[in-house]
Parts: sequence; C-alpha cells; structure tokens
Amino acid sequence: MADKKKKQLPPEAQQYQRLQAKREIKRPVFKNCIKAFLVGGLICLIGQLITTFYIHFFDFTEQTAGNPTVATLIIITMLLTGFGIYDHLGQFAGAGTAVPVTGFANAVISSAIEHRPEGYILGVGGNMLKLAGPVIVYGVFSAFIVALIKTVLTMFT
Amino acid sequence: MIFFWAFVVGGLICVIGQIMFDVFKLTPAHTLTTLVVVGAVLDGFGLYEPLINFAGAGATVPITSFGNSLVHGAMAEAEDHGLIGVITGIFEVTSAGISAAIIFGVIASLLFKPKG
Amino acid sequence: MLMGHSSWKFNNLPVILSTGVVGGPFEAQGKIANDFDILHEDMWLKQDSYEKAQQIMMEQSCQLAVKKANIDKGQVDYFISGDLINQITPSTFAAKTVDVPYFGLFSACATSTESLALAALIINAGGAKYILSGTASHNAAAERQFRYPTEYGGQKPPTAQWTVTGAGCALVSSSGDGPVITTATIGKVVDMGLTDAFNMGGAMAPAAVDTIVRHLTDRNVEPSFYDLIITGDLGKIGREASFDLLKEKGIEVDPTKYVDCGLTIYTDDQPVHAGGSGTACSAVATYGHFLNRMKEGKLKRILLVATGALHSPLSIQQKKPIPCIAHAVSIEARGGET
Amino acid sequence: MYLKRIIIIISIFILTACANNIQKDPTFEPTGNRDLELVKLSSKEIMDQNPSNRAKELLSQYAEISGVRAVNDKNELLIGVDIDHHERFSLDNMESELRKKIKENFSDLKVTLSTDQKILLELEKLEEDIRNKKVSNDELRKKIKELKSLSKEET
Repeated sequence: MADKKKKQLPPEAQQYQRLQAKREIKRPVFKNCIKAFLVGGLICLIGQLITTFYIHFFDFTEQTAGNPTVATLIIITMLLTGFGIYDHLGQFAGAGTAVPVTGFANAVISSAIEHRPEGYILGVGGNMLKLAGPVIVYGVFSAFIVALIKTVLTMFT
Repeated sequence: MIFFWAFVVGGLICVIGQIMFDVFKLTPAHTLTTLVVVGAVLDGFGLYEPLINFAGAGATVPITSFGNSLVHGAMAEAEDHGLIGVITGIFEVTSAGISAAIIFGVIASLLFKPKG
Repeated sequence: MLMGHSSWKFNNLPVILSTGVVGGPFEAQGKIANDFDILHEDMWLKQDSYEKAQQIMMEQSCQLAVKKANIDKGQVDYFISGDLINQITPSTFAAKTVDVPYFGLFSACATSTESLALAALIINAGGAKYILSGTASHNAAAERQFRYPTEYGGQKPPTAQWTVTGAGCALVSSSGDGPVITTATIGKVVDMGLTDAFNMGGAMAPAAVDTIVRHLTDRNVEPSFYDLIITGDLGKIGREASFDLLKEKGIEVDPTKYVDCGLTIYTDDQPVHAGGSGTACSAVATYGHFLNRMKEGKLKRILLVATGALHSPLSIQQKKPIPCIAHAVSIEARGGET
Repeated sequence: MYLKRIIIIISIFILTACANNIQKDPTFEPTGNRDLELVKLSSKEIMDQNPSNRAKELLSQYAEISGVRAVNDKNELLIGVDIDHHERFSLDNMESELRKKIKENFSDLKVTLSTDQKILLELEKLEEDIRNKKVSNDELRKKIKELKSLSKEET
C-alpha cells in the first residue's frame, strides 16, 4: 500500500524521501517496549492490588470486583490528568499508559478539561469523546457482530 | 502468583500496543480501536475469559477487556431474549468504564484547568 | 525592484527600527532567555484560554516595538500578522487592539518572513512610513489545534517538534537607525509526499532548499556572502536533510554558518525532541537573538529563511501530503551593502 | 529524569509489598496436594459437617487442587476450591467437572461450588466460627444463603 503510493510520486520526491529517511531520528522501539512493559504491567499490578483489596474488605467476588477496580483506576487517572502528571507519564511510557483503561480515561478527561473555554455543552460535552469515541464505536460494533455470529450459531446447533 | 501474572500479561499487552505505535506508526486512536476489536474477537472464540482467570487484572485492566465485556453483555442478554438481546445487552457489562470516565471527565472539567 | 524571477531588491532600504519579543515559561529556561523583552511565568497569562494568551503576547510585542522606537501608536500605518490558529483569529483580535489597518497572512511558520517581506515592499514603494510586522504562537494552543489535548498522555516520537510560546514583532520604517532589509525571495509550495505530521522538519527541508537556491541565483551571490543563513524551524532532522540536499545541488554551505531558529531557542536537555517550531519560532529567534548580535556588530549580513508546513488537521486525516513553503529575507547591518 | 527514578522506586516497592502479601496469606500459597489443608470439623458441633468433610476428602484426590473449604447445613453444601495458578487457564472446564463430580456424590444436597477468592475467604472464616462454636444454626443457614447468592452474582 505504502509502496504503491510511493511509486506514484515523482522521482525527485522519491529520491528526497530516501535521503530524508537517512536523517530521520529512529524511534527507540526496544527501549519504548521495555518502558511500556514495565509501566503497563505496573498499572495492571496496581489494578490487581485494588481488586484484592475489594475482595478482602468488601462484599465483592472476583467477578464483581472488576467494576469498582476500574472506577478506582479512573479516579486516580482523573487526579493525575488534572494535576498535569499523566501526559508526562504518557511521554515516558507510551502504550504502557495508553493501553490500560487509565489511558481511555485520560483520553476522555483530558479532552473534557481542554475544552472548557468553549463552554460546558459544546466544549466539554461535545469534545469529551473526541479521542475515545472511536474505541466505543468500534468496540460496540465489533461486539455486535461477534455476539450476532455466536447467537446465530448457537441457534442452529 | 496472580500478581506476577497480572504484571506480565498486562505488560505484554502494552508491548503489543507499543509495537503498533512505533513499528506500524499507528495513532493512539487506531491502536486502541484495533485492540478493542481484537478483545471482542478473542472473546468470540472463548479465549479471553481463560486469560482473565489466569491473569486477573492483567487481562481486565487493558482496553482489550472492553471488547470482551461488550460481547459478554450482548451474549448474556441474547441468551434470555434471543437476537434482539444482542443489541440491547451490549452495554450491560461495560457501563462501569464508560460511565466512570464520563462522570469523572465532567467533574475534572469543573475542578481542573489544563497545565499546558 | 524585481531581482531575478522571484526576488525583490529594496533599493530604499527599509529599516527595522525596533523589535518586541515576548516569551513563555519554557523559553525562559532556554538558551536565549536574555534576548527576550518580556518572559511570562504563566502559560495562561491569567487569561481564560490559550488563544487569548497568544493574542495578549502579540499585543505586548507590538506595544514594545512601538515604545522602543519612541513613536506614537497612531503613527503606525499598517499591521501585518498571522498565526496558526483557526482562521488566524488571535492575530485578528490583536489587530483590533492595535487599531491600525491590518493584513492577515497565513504561511504557517513562514509567516514571520512573509510579513517582513511584504512590509519591506510596501515601505520601499512609499506605501507607508511605519509598519508593524509580527507573529505569535502558543504551545498549548497549537497542541490542541493540531495534535491532542495538552493533558493527553500520547507519546511523541523523537522527530516531533515543540511549538514556541511567544511573539515577535518588528517595526519597519522608511528611515531611522537600525538594520536594513535588502532583499526578499518568495517561496513556492513544495511537497515531497511526506505525510508524517510528527516530522515536519523533514517535510519542510526541500522548501527551504528551493528558496535558498533561488535566492542565491537571483541575487547572484555565494552562500559565503552571508555571515549566517538562518532557517526557521527545521529542527535537527530538517537541518541535516536540507544540508545534504544543498550539497547534492552543488551548493557548499559552511555548517557553522547554517543555523536553525528551532535549535537556537532551547537548551539540549529541554524535552523539545527534534527542536522548536511554530510561527513565533523564527520571529522570536531573529528579532531577539540574531538582531541583538547584529547590533553588537557580531553579524553583518544574515539570510533568514522561515519555513512553514501548510497542512491542516483535516488534510492530514485525509492522508494528503504536507505542503511546505519557505520565504527568505536578507537583513544587513547599515553599511553592509557595498 | 527523576520521573524515571520515581517509577522504578514505586515498582520495587509494590513488587516487594505484594511478595510479602503472598507469603502472609495462606490462600495464595500454592501448597500443592500433599500438605493440603484439610481441617475436619467435628460432627458433634452445631450442625453435622460430615458432608463437608466427605467433599473435602473427595476433592483432595485432584492434584490441581491446592485448598478446599466447605460448609454445609441441612440442605445446602457450599464448597470453595483453590486451584493451582497454572491450571487457571482451564478454570471453567475444571469447575464444571468438579461440580459434576460433587453432584453425583451428594445427590441429597444442593451443591454450590466456587473457585472465587471471596468465597474461599468467607468459608475460611465460617469454618473457624463453626469450630469455635461462635455461630448458631440459624446464622449458619443465613450465611450460606448469603454466600450462595454472592457466588452467583455476575460482574
């Protein structure tokens, strides 16, 4: 796909892109992966600690402790986002902070506080799901397809 | 043990995300959307629930679990109400993450200003 | 007047009477903090939006330039400005406060030289006596317009650049003391098919090279004619890529005399990735740092080549390549032209 | 730069903290089959705990099971099972297999079997209470009913 597109470019542009690629600072993929692993793992570990806490001290089972765990992580994210810490964590950890549910919460919360100058309805309300929207949209749609196939299959077997 | 595996499995899912960022040059939105769809499909094959049993929060905290619980909600409702349940049940299980994010988003917008 | 195909030679030598340079907190920790007139501690400047903060910085830099030149605000004939934010509204609101006839420009980060070239052209032709020419940008305002909310934890690759928070304004006049604007070359839109919005330096380098080559041909001089060739915001990648490209075209530039504004403002340990960028980047570095060196006599002739990436968030989402432009203006200390 | 240091310190802290946690809590210890904790409760106590004891013996044959807790009243048998962690991938199959096995052997009782940590914890407390005779028959019945509904709860 990308190669095909490149071939349509004039030779001058292709030549420049090769020259530029040599000068481009490469992303430190391995280092980033290590950082993502450590921070992402740490967030999940904290999640597990919170889950265990809820199981031991409240009437939650392994199944039902998931929801309060997520809510707790989101509250922590709100504070970290509001005090301007989460974006620095994100620069350090990359996917390590983006992939856990805290990253989803950060996307929602950062959009919400960013757009306060535009008002609460059109600014906060209208832009809150700007970044997280696609996740919800395609999560719901793919879940619909998967559940549909499963249901139809079970109906005929 | 569960703590160790939560760390390792959660970390590995994040590494997959990082590879999508850096090697395939996808935006965060593309990456997270893909992971959610993958979570839904894995649950379709019945593979995500064993992972949760094994890794606990290592599988429930990453965004992939979002797809999993959407399918779960839909399936639970479908068992009771048939095909129409697939549509009505989707948010049954997932609502905590989305509603908490929205509620605390609004609260945050009342409390905080971006720091720049 | 017209020199070659796309350059102007200003025979009446418009003068840069004075400048006003304003910066933000991050710039205050940088290498050239002493060259700013005002440095703000607060990203918000006590305003309720980043766009408003940018507007205030623009207004302040205009006031400073007017005050330093010891003229009355009413004597200014035109205000030429532009920026990166939606339909250049911060510049427009600043123009309302400045309250003089206004040209609004958009050349992204090349706006500073475009406005300086137009100001010189008008002064040279006798169309005005005093013109304010300046630009402003704000890191957080640009972030939320072009990238993500400022508190979003997205990871920026090392090719990304840091938008300068600041404003730079020059008061151009037909007479008086100060460095003079001798020539200007207007750039063409150059697009080499690069689509990565996190690597603008690499995308803009060919535009800078194109303008430098045409300028040197039009003026019929060697690169060594200038004490410094200053590019706008190419950053590390763009600077090196443009250097290679110049060499490929057979133009030998002394690497010590080829500098970039984006690499001038910040220290090496500030987390700016590949360097600074933004409309204010070239304005702040030139009107502050480089003109001060010229006043001290350390520089005689400089060629300022501000580069701009003319994409929008929309064009990037539609997978269009990044169109780039560069405008060049030569500034010389009085007596430099022999 | 000190952000990096903070993250390292926090991760070390949490890792050591949870390592301690594992040691302190016997339910997390993968003890294996041999030293399986089988506290048999006397049959003379408040309610005849014989079915529970039989169930424990039956389940202790499984190598994958590292701990069993069970409590019963007249009609209900409530069993909590702790399974070796590496077996948890096939937890669902395992659970239904055990459930089938128990149901075959205790056809006269309503059996609830769970692998949930919460149920295990509560059963442990309940066993303790029975042993110390701190619980009346009524309370026991109520508690079993409560735990049964807790184990059925989803998400």
